[in-house]
Amino acid sequence: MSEYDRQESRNEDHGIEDSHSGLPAMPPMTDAESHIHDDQESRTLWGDAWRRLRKNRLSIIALVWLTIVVVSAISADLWVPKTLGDPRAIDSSTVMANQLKDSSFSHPLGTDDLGRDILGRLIYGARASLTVGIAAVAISVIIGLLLGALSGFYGGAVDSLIMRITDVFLAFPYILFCVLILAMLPSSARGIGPVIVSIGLLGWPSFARLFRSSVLSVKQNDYVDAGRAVGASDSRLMFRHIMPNAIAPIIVYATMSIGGTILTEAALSFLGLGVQPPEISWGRMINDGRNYLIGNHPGLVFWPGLAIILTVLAFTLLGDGLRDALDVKMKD
Amino acid sequence: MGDHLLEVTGLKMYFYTRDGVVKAVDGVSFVLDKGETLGVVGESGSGKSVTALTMMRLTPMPPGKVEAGDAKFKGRSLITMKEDEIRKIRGNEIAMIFQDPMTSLNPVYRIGRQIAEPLVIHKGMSKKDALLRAVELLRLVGIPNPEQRVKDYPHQFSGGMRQRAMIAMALACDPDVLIADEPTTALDVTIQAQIIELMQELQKRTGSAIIMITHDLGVVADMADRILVMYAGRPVEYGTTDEIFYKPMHPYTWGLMDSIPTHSLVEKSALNPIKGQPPSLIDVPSGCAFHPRCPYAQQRCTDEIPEYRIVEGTHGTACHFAGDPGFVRRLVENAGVKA
Amino acid sequence: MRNRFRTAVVVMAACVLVLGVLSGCAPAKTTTGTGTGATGTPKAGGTMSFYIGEPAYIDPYNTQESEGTEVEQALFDSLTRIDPLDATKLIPAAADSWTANADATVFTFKLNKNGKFADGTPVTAKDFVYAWTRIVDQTTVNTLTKKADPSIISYHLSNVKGYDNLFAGKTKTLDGVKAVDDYTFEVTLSKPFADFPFVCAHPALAPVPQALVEGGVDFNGTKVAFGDMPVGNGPFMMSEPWSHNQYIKVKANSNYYGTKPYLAGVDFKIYKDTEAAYTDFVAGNLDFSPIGAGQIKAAEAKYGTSDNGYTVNPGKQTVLGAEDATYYMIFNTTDPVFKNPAVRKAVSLGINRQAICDVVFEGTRDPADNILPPGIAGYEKGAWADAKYDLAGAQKVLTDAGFPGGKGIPAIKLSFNSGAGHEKIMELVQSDLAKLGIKATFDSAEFPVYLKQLDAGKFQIGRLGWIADYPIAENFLYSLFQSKSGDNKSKYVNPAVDAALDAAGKIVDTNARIAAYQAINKTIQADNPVTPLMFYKHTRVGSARLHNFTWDAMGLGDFATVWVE
Amino acid sequence: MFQYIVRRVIQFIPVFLGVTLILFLIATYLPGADAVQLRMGEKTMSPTLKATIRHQLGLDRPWYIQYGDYLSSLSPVHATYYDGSTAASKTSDPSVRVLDGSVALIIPRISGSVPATGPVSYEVRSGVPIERGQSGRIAIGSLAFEFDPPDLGVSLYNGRPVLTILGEAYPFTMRLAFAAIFLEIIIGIGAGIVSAVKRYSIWDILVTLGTSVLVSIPVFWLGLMLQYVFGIWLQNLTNGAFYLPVLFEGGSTAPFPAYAYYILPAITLASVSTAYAARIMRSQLLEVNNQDYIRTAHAKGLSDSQVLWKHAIKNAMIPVVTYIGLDLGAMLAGAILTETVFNLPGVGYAIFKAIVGRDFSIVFGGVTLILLVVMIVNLLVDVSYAFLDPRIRYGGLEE
Repeated sequence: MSEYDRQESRNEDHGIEDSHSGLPAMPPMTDAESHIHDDQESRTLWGDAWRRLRKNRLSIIALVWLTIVVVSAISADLWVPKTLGDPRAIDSSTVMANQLKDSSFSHPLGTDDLGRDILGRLIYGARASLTVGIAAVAISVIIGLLLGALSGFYGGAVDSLIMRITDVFLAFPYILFCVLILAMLPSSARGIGPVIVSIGLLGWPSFARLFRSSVLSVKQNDYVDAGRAVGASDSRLMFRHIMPNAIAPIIVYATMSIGGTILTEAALSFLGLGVQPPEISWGRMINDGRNYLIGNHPGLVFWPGLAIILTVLAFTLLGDGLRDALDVKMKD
Repeated sequence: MGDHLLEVTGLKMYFYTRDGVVKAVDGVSFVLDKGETLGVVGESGSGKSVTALTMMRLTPMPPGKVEAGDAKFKGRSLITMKEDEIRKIRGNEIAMIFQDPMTSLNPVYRIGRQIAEPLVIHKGMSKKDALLRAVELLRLVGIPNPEQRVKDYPHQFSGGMRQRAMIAMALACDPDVLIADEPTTALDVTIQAQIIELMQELQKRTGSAIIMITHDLGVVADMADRILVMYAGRPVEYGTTDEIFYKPMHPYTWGLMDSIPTHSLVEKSALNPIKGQPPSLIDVPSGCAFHPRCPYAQQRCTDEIPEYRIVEGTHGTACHFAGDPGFVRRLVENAGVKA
Repeated sequence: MRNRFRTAVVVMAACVLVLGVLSGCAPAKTTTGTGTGATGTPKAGGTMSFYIGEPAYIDPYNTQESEGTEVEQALFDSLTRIDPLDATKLIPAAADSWTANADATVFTFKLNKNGKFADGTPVTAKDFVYAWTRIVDQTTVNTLTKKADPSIISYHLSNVKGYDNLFAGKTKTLDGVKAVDDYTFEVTLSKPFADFPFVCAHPALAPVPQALVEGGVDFNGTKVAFGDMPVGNGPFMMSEPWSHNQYIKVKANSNYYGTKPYLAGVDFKIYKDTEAAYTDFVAGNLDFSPIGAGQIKAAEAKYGTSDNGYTVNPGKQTVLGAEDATYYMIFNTTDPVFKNPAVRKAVSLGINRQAICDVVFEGTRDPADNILPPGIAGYEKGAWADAKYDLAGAQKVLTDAGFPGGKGIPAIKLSFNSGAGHEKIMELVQSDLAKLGIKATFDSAEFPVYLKQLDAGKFQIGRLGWIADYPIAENFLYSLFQSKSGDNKSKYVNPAVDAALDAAGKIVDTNARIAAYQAINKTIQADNPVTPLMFYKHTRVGSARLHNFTWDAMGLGDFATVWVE
Repeated sequence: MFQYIVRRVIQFIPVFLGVTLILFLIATYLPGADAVQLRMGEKTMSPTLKATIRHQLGLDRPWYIQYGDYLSSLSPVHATYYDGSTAASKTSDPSVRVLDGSVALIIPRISGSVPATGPVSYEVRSGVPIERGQSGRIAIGSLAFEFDPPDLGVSLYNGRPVLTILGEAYPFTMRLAFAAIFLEIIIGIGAGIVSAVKRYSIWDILVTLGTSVLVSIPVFWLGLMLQYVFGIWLQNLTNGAFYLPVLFEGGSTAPFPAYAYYILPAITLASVSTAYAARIMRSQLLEVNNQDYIRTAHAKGLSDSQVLWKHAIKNAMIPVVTYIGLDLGAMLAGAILTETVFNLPGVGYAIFKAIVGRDFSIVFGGVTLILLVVMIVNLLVDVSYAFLDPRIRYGGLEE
């Protein structure tokens, strides 16, 4: 994005031309004036983006939360079993004494029906959510980039075929598709892997469309023609010209998609098709806990739900922040 | 002075944004009488459109705020009157035509309905009568086969036809003042001439006063009785058309005239655009706002804001050197124009 | 025989006589209200509402699951009936009396001459012949779809002579059933089966009116398929066609030959799950409901507990009696690990059944100490010696077998059907196995797939629940352990057991027969082909409106004796 | 417009064939089993019986025959040939055969003519005669064309017709979907308008943040928590009736009118969509408010509310209507999670249970239904789009 474009949309954020006035467009700054904002940091796209992101309070809160979640999930083996107890272990001889405890010092969020610490289970459950979220989106991005590039680059029959396929994928209820794939799978294959693959396989159409339009818009630029004229190969065009322009919206959309994917994983686990016990997943915890609502133990459902909400919200807010910081224009 | 149709005195419109105060209009004054045409000229960002919108109270407030000054229409202040009062004036007594006819018409309503709308609102006409009147108005602005075309949607009209439709809409209620905000800028050159001609013709017929806002002095040369030149939200020169064209006093006015490609006054001289960019309205240069681009700028221009003063009759300007004969001569020589 | 208050001498005499002839057993304990804690004077009228899930069929020819059976048994009477409060006893129903020949291969039933279908036509032996033939005939048409839809419960009659021929389509008749005259129905079996009258108590083996099955049932001038509005000989009749997924309403059958029920009708309300039903119950919209998970103790405190575990009376409304069903783990005896009886024994000893009952079922299931549940004649406490928690013992068995601390036993798979609430049980079993040093991973699948895995022997440890078709030991031991039985998922082969099972079937004397089955049970338990985990128990609750409502061990409601206020 | 619709319908055909074909292949080749076994509960079904049932259901035929049969059964027109036997009206003596996979391309092999009225019996797969086509038969020589409702077969689990099962489930899904869409329209669009009109106000902040939170909530969790709050916390207030709240007409003493039981499920189902609708409405309205024609409208002397309702909303609504329309399509296709949480016996729940229980005929029927609903709704949305936006209606704007 050119300096000019960024100035334009930065003004957009300040919102005066949102109004319906015929207010004069902000004239671009002259070089002489821009020194006010210029400090010693590098003035790369990412440097700028980071500086802008830092100013976005909600994004920073989201980032902090995600850091806490990631760090505690990764380091869980080191401290959770010692402090909160092994979140998978059950001792049939003591389970009656330990089950369904309210929150206490040793169990901040209480224990579940099998006497395991809910907080500990939440921390371990984050692993499934984050793994599925990130890995499935990665698959979607890769497939989406490939097909979007094919579609945008070659156009014609390839394009209309790929776009027709994306239509099918977007038209059919997403969850049902996942359920179909997962439920038909042989039982031994159940688990986190198939969830990742099925969500990943179904999530690509949005990325394909996004990338296709990026390719198309960049293709129209003169410098691409110029590049062609001097004999640049398609792959060179792709990596030197198209990718750098398309990467920002992809990153933003991918960040936001992670949240959605976590929700899907939770739903599938809730339906019993996702991560299988004794592995832990937030959705599964909700499903296991729903029978205890009526016995007035809402914590078994409430806490995993809250964990999902906060994490998904964090990815959304981070995505919003990145969108603003990277100046990606997106419709809701 | 109280018997002018429209009288604007020291109008200031500031926008309070997160980045600072935008002084979009900073002390504009002019008068407009019945049947008269005022040309408001300036580059984009000079505050000419905002001046018009401020008078119509169409600027968003906040962030906009009228800091000072007044605009009196038939003796009543447009700035302080109540919202429903000014609503009765908008489109009825003062009508506006906008720059881009492609986007100024609502795409989801038929042309006829949009032209009829002010009649229904202001004149209390029934929808049916208003539509019949819309047909007449379309005929008046030279749309062929108006009975059919009222049923068209805007996208079925060409650009020129849409601007004609806009004019028809503006004229629907026989307004006393017609504000045309760059009505021809978005149109082809041939169409531009037709539209200007149409406006002149209609003015003769209806006797409306016109405020013609443009960045092109050429457009107002034949049409305007008086001209206001604006720069960075401030008036830099004001006078009759003859005064502006024949006795320009501000270097910016000169610059504008130099950038008219086919002006009759120019003898085979090279096109001479004003160097540099219009300033940011948040960060208006100190002293005379034009000084960074003014070839004649001196230290005084950086330090002191030049006051607007009347030089002769109604002809006034905001330049430290206005009235200085030597300065005027230098201007003339440099511009290669014989006065 | 629906009305236990009608303890007519004739009936009792017949009962005693028949049972005496048949098995020589002692006269039946009285089944009148005295054992049920009923109080107050019965009042006629009113309806009660009863939870069911959406049944698969309410047409007797194919009622298999509990939902449909519950409705069907209110509409139909079979030849005999199992005493709701003593599952070891039979009482007359459509048949007044019955006799067996010496080697228990021919049974003669004398039908009640007052028996009528709800439309007024008399019930004759021909209706039984038709009904039973319909069950076995593989071309039987489902009246709802008008398509061939064979009964899946024909196995009840698999001992009847001619079953195989009709089943295979070689004949059109079931040779072993005969209408000797209108009120004499004779059944010939292909092999001795002294317990056959218990089979005849199965609600599905009720008479059906051929004309209505084939021609449809008239309801307000329109023809309704028999499958949606069956007409039977029971105490109730359909008041309108089955409203699928919503409700089935029945009303008292004025043509009923037995004592008329007090109730004017029963609304079987169809729920998608038990939680919804219980909520509705709490809100006062349902009279008899399963208790929501995690609510059982609260329900007991709030509604009081039934004296006998089966009968609801005001203030004694929670029904927690034992069912004739056992939840058990299956060892694949052909598996390299589990073909070793010592490993099976160790696992059996290592499972903390009490913990499962307490944690998962709030103590409302009992740890199983026998594959036969307590309601079955022949049950002996602790007959399965290894079905008890003894961690030290289990570890010792492993050590003695050469697997100290589980060393040498590879990681094993714990198979079960997913989505049916077994996960938690399996997690507990898994943790118990871990204590033995055996690492177990889950291998769950949807039920149809899981069963296929069991049949194919592709499992190591699995689980199933066995619900008695009839409350007799044979139904457990033959089905689960006879080497050729389809339900013998552990692939247990013991020729001695096979031979003993055949021999026991011929013993007409009840006590001797029971003793024979007890001996067989002892033989089997020593091998631990399966290990019983729990006995199922009822977890239902009735409203305070209900008086003397019995929901028996087989899970059938006795709607004829209940009255509401 | 007509051409457009035809083109869309034709475009839909390969999609439909593709999805159903993949399903058939999955059902055939994936390891596992079908729901026939489930008829026996946890008991073993004898292999003979199972084979008989499978044969009668036609499950033992090659998959491509089954697939052809499935496609043909979707067709409302069935062609049959008549072999000339005079015993045509006897149910016990089939004289007319339904050809598997037949639609119209059948060459009569035996001459004779089909009675134009009255019952005719047919031989179907199992060799069991059944009656069909009591009305609407057109007989041309030995060929008979009949107009029957599509037949999606019977449930493998309990032998009930799939169409009946889905037909019973559909009203629940439909009521739920319309209730949810109603909420979505009222609350979503309303919040979007308020938020855009009162930009930067506390309302705007509430809506903006609220929608972000709302789209982050798992619907099933929301459903459960609503049940908890209304059913347990406020149990006395609601008489416990809002916990897992669906009661049907059969519920004799339901304390609330029937529609009340759709409130919580509808809120649950609508939550995410409402948030999106509000966001789209807001951003569209803000965008439209920037348009020149809005300024024109103000300059004409229209009041703010006239400008909003007459000029801004209609333009801003176009994308919102598209979104809500597509969303309605998705909701009408069944809401697995909401229906599961609230025990609403709708199609989503039915299909989910069928998938898990491997009742393939319900799965195929359900998927067919969903594909059709989604296609029809998409088509309607496209058509309505044209009515909202004259630029498209008059082809003035290239796509």
